[in-house]
Amino acid sequence: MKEMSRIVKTVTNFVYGFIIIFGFYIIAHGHLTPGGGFQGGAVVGSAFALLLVSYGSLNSNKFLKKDIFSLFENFGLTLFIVLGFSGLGITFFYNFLANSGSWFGDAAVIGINPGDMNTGGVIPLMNIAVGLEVLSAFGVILLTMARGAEFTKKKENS
Amino acid sequence: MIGNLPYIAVAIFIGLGIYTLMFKKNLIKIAIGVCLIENGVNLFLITLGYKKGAIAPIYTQAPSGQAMVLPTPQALTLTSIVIGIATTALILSVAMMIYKHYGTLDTDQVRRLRG
Amino acid sequence: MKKIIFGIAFIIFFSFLIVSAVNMRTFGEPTISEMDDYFIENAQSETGANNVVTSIVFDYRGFDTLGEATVLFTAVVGIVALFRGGKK
Amino acid sequence: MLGLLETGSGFWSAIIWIVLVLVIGSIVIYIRNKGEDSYKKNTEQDKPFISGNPEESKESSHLSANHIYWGFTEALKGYYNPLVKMHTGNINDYSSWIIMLTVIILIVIGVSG
Amino acid sequence: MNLSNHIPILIIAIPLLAAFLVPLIGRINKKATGILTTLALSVSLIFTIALAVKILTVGPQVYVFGATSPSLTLPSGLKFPIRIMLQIDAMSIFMGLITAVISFFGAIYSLSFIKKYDGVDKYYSLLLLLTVGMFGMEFTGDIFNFFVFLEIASIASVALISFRGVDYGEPAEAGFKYMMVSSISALMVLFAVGIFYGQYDLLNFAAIASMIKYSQLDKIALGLLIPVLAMKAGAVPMHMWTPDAYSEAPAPITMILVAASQASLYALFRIVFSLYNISLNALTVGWIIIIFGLLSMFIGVTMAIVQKDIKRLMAYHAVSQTGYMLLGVGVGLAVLANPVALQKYGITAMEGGIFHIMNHAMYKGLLFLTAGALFFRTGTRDLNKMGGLAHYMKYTTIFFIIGAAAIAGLPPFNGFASKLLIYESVYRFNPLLSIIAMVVSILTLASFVKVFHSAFLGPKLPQFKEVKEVPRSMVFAMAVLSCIIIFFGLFPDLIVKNLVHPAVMSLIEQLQYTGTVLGGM
Repeated sequence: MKEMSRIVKTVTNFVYGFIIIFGFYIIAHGHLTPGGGFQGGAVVGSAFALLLVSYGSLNSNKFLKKDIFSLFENFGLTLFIVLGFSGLGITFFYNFLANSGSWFGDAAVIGINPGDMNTGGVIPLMNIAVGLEVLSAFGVILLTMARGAEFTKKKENS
Repeated sequence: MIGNLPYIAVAIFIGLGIYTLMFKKNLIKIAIGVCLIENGVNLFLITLGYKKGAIAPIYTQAPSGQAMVLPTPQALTLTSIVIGIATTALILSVAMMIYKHYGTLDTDQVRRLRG
Repeated sequence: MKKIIFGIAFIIFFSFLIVSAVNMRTFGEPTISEMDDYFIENAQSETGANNVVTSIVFDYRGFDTLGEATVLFTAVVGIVALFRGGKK
Repeated sequence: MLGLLETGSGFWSAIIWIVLVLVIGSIVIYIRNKGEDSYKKNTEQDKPFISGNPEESKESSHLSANHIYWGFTEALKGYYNPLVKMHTGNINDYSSWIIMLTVIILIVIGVSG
Repeated sequence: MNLSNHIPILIIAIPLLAAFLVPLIGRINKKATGILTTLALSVSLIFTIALAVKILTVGPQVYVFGATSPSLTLPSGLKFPIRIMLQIDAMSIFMGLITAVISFFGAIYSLSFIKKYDGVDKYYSLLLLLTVGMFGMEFTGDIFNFFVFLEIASIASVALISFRGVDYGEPAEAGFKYMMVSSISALMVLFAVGIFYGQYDLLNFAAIASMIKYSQLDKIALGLLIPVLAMKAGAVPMHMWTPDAYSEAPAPITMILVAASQASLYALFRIVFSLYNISLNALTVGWIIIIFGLLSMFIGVTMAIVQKDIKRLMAYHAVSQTGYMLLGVGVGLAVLANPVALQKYGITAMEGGIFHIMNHAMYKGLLFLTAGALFFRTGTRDLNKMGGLAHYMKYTTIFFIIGAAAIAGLPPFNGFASKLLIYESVYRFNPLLSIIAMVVSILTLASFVKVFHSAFLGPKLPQFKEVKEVPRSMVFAMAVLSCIIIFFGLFPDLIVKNLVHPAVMSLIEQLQYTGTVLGGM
């Protein structure tokens, strides 16, 4: 992919930080508002897509590193499954933090309430793990396919 | 009949997807057909969960006294959407690989394996 | 010839789809919703999350979500494996 | 007994089968060893006889897979030609067949009730 | 923490954790990935055997995710389960054993086989994920969870089939075709899930089974589920993906793919027997499955005879052998509503069909491994170019003979035992079916004679001077599979009595299946 015009790049520079922050907001508030790990991860991933499209696949390789993404992906997944495993004293995927008083362990007010970040047990942690996994998975997929597209284009021209 | 219009939209979605799979000759179009079926099925799931006049099943600052839509289909749809993304990404990558080696995306030519 | 047969098959398949769409229960009026009512009533007290959908995704059906994350991981590994350097 | 499989109308035991094979095989070998008197090793009798033609070299005498069962496939041409033609390798056909079968099964299930 | 309660999930979770860790380990040391994979699969194999012993002595097991106790299916007096659960009875664990054994030996075989490719860590990660998908499909008691694992298994297999797609076009083509086929089937399964959910508001197999009414919509769901699952199992006339995918995948993966398609077959049987059972018209559906079986047997074997590619030929045989399983179980289904006939020959037919699943996984796995060994040393799969390889690869030749004899149903190998059960019981149902099955068996032998002659027999060919026996880990995997085949052949009654009969009974008795979850009703 070639890089796009200066207008696009400037707007991208301006916007992508907000998109990423919005994505992380969705991830972090998954247990209170609509959204969650997947949705937020997809939003962050779209910021990467924007960067990739506006700067072109060759230039964006300088600041989007596939290795780091895949490291984060593995880390997120491992965190997720470890959270599942840590409920194993009772059952796999047991929500051992909910209503326990420790991290995210406050009991929710039953019924309609304004929302409290410190509830949900393992759910916010899992949201973060999954969010991390999804955003880096999107990053890896985008970068790999963009590089693959360069390959096929070279083939086409030769 | 008219009340079931969303289900008929689902049927049309799936039907169009199947039509694409059966009669379109381009691998990318076939991938689009799979996406169509998938969207139809997702729409079907989400349609099943709808309740007239109900709100989203979230308690944070919800308007009081209203019924909530069924939450399970939303969870299922979320799962199946992500699975769909994964499938589509893989299909497109394999199609790119085929293009790299065959130089074409026509199903009539992408058939070295036959007989 | 083959195309005609397949075309007829497609039309019949499509009509089956329409039949099942018409036979489905009325839109917007779920007849049985025991399981979902349970979720709506008890999700908050059992998991402590305000968002019922999230509590289903990560608690009641957490294993599905693990599977789904695995699918995404599988696809990523598959794509990276597909576009690897190769022997040349 | 170990190894005795009831099949509903009889039984099967691999061990009995092996014992029988050994017994019958030893009888056959015994009869074979009595042998033909006129046979002598390392004479003309050992050499292959191909209608008087000279023997081909070993490398070229290997029968490759293409030629095996040539007669079988030739005789069943009427069956094989359409069958092989059916396996087009075209993706559209793959999905068409599944829709076709779904339709047939739906009709059969629907009609039979 | 009592470990023995958690065995069902550990079987799935340990390979899954290993799959996530393999790419991380692969950054440090490529060689360690193979060892980690083998280790994880061996742990999973040991746990599967332990679970099998427990199930066959104690009874079916359930494992509820996230509940306060692993066996708490119905919390606080509900009439329906709300959480995902694993539900493992004799049939599931029978399939689980196959999966565990096959994937373990596949991994061992890969240790040498995959060395010449790059991207080894990804290969092992995908192999583990494929295994996880199969285990999940076999153990799960939740219909949506089944869909998720179906997708894991199919995406992992697509990635593995097109693993050589960087360098050659054909694997990518095969991968695309398989992806298409499995997407359609997965989406149809999801559609059926939606139909069930819309009617009963349930997602648990057992709970749906206790409610099912065989209404118009249930019929449509059944009509969608049967062909797509039969397609994933490779039944004619939806078998065309089988030779493509099997022939282009690396050999150990082909072996695991055989087990994966059998997991779909298991799902088909599970849906027909446990979900619907006698609420459906058993005779009609039984005959549908029998006709699938007949077509698969006959067309599969006749197409195999004319093949020139060794792995394509074996893939067509896989189609043909699937026909035997469908035939045996189909006869059992057709007489399901008739208790006299069921006792007289139905159960025996099903025993034959189910026993054949295990036998087929073993000998077809062995045959694909020998084909892979030939490819590993000669670099070709074309039978026309092979010849005289018995001079160079003695062990492989012996293993091939064992596998070929087993698949052709020659006594005293295991294929004969299961085929005999099928012949004798199906003969009482309908003699014609039995005769066709025998003819197919003869044709199978004929085509393996062809392979044996053109690949192994004949004079030493000059182009294969460099060929020698395959490395030790490959020989080990093939040798153990051959030993299993011989053992099954010599003592079929042990397997049938202890593993296959409970599996058949757990399929037939629907009340037992639903009772495990919903309590004695």
